Amino acid sequence: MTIKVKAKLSDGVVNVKLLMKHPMETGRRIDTATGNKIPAHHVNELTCTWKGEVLFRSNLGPAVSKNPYLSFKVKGPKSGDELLFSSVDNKGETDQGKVIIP
Amino acid sequence: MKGKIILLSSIVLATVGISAYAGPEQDRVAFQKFFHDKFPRTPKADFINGIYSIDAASREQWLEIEEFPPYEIAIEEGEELFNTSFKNGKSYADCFENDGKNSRKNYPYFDPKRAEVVTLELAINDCRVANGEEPLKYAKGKLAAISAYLSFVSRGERINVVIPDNAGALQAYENGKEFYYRKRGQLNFSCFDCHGAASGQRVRADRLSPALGHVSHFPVYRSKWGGMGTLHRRFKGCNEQVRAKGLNPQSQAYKELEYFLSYMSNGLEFNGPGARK
Amino acid sequence: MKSIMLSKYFASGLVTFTLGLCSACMAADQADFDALWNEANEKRKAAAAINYEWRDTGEFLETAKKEQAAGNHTVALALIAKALEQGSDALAQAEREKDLWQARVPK
Amino acid sequence: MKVSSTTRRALLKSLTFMSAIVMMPKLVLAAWPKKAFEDDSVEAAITELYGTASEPSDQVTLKAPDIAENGAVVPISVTTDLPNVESISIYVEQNPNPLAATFELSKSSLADVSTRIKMGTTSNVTAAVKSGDKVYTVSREVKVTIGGCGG
Repeated sequence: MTIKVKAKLSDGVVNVKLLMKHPMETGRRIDTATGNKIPAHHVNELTCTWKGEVLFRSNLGPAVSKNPYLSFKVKGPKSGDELLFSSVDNKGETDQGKVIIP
Repeated sequence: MKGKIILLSSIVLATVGISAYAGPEQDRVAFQKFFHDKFPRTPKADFINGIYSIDAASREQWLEIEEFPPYEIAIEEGEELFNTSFKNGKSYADCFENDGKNSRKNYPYFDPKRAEVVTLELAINDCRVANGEEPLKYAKGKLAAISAYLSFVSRGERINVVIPDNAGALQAYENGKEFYYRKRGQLNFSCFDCHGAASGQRVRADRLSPALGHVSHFPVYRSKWGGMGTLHRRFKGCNEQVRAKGLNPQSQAYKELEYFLSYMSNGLEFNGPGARK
Repeated sequence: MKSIMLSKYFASGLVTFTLGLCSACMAADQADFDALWNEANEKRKAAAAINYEWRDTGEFLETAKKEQAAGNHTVALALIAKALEQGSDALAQAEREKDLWQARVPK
Repeated sequence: MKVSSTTRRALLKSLTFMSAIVMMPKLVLAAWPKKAFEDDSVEAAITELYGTASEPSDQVTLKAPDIAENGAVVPISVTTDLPNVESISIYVEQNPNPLAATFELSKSSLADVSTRIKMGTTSNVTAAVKSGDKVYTVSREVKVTIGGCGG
């Protein structure tokens, strides 16, 4: 689980911030040691669910920075609720994360 | 007659010069005053934020990054490594008291027995070697992660380098100082030329950061590196930017440079790890 | 002194080039190259010993070796000339800074 | 074609993931919009993504630096008070493929998102917001410069 998440509840709005550990290779970079192109390797999707319901979803391309950062705001979840996160990259590798709203 | 006067005055000057130099503490006061005078609008405690203490536009972007800084990944890795036992059953906690908390402020220090400056990174590897583990590489990776964790759990402690009454320690300080002010490399710059006299000015698109507070926020996640690096990695990069050959991290010269530069920032807070462009 | 030596080697490189293969010349070339290369490398090491080596000097010397091995004597010698110059300049810089650095310390 | 065991494992993993999300609501089922991410103009990518052309609006706020500290990490925020926002997307005109990311909002979401993107060179950055059947955009220039020594 390498999706790191922070959530803050104020005035009924949950402010969610997350950081994924990922190289986000564009497929255009050249490996200086070998002279070969480094294959594209980037997160495609990030999904946030709450009680089985999708709250937020993001499609990412290679132009998102290394170790992608996303933040968004939702209404509904309460203090003590758990938000689940999952991601899948272009190689089909998945990752997860979660946060309990303080 | 004229020659005599010149001779005499130079003797007077030399004597004044010697008696006026009261040592590192006088250097520190003058060094800090230099930056306080140069950047009067920067609160004195804010120099720990490097370039962001004097450049509002880049500070704003840095604050955005600080919302969830990429070095948090390294802190977590470092914490795991710190709490992983060595093969002999011992761990870093046996080397760093109080589970490493607040240990950052103990470094760098001069060890009279070893007759050398001991940095945090050196102490981490010493701990490994004493427990039968291979030392880690000094510039980045795992060592930078452990250093990031130890810095993080020591945030808010003050830089407080104490130079003991020891000829070796004073020599180490003087060596570091001399390294700092000497021009080197094909471009013929000293550290201070850029980060003292010219700090705040632009080099192409970049503004030069002030030297005061430089050591407070390392190791750093540098966007240019796409990863973490130690203070000595940055020293090396800086040297190479003036086209001098960079030295090895934890070489004697860099340890002494860290000793001097840390002393210059005495009194400021440790706020590492940091995020830089 | 140095430039006289160098121009001699440039000249001999040119002769080799014009006359084509001549094993005696090649051997002489190599000996000359080695002597000059070592001299430049000693300068580099002297500068390094006092933390005054410049960034690219070592690379010039490495590349010079490769160019020499590939038969590009003129290019190789030009690189050694650059390395020699950098080594001398670095040592002169260190010497000059012995006195100058103190003036930069904030008082 | 020989499939290595790691590839197979990754495939298996993604299949497990897919079967897991099949049970999730419709929002998730939308596939990664490959074509939009490969389009080489902002307008083409917007049309591909939303099926309609866009119009500029001053009701969309795009926060981005005037001069990026480092083109590899440019902080971007988009907010809007427009109603019924379903999707927000970010484009870098001068990147080989302008679309950087999309944010698919649910009924619980507020139209307020941030991320960090890569920019190869000075460019207009555009934010597009799908509000009801319409797509509104706002653009601003972000300068990317060649660094001196850096941080």
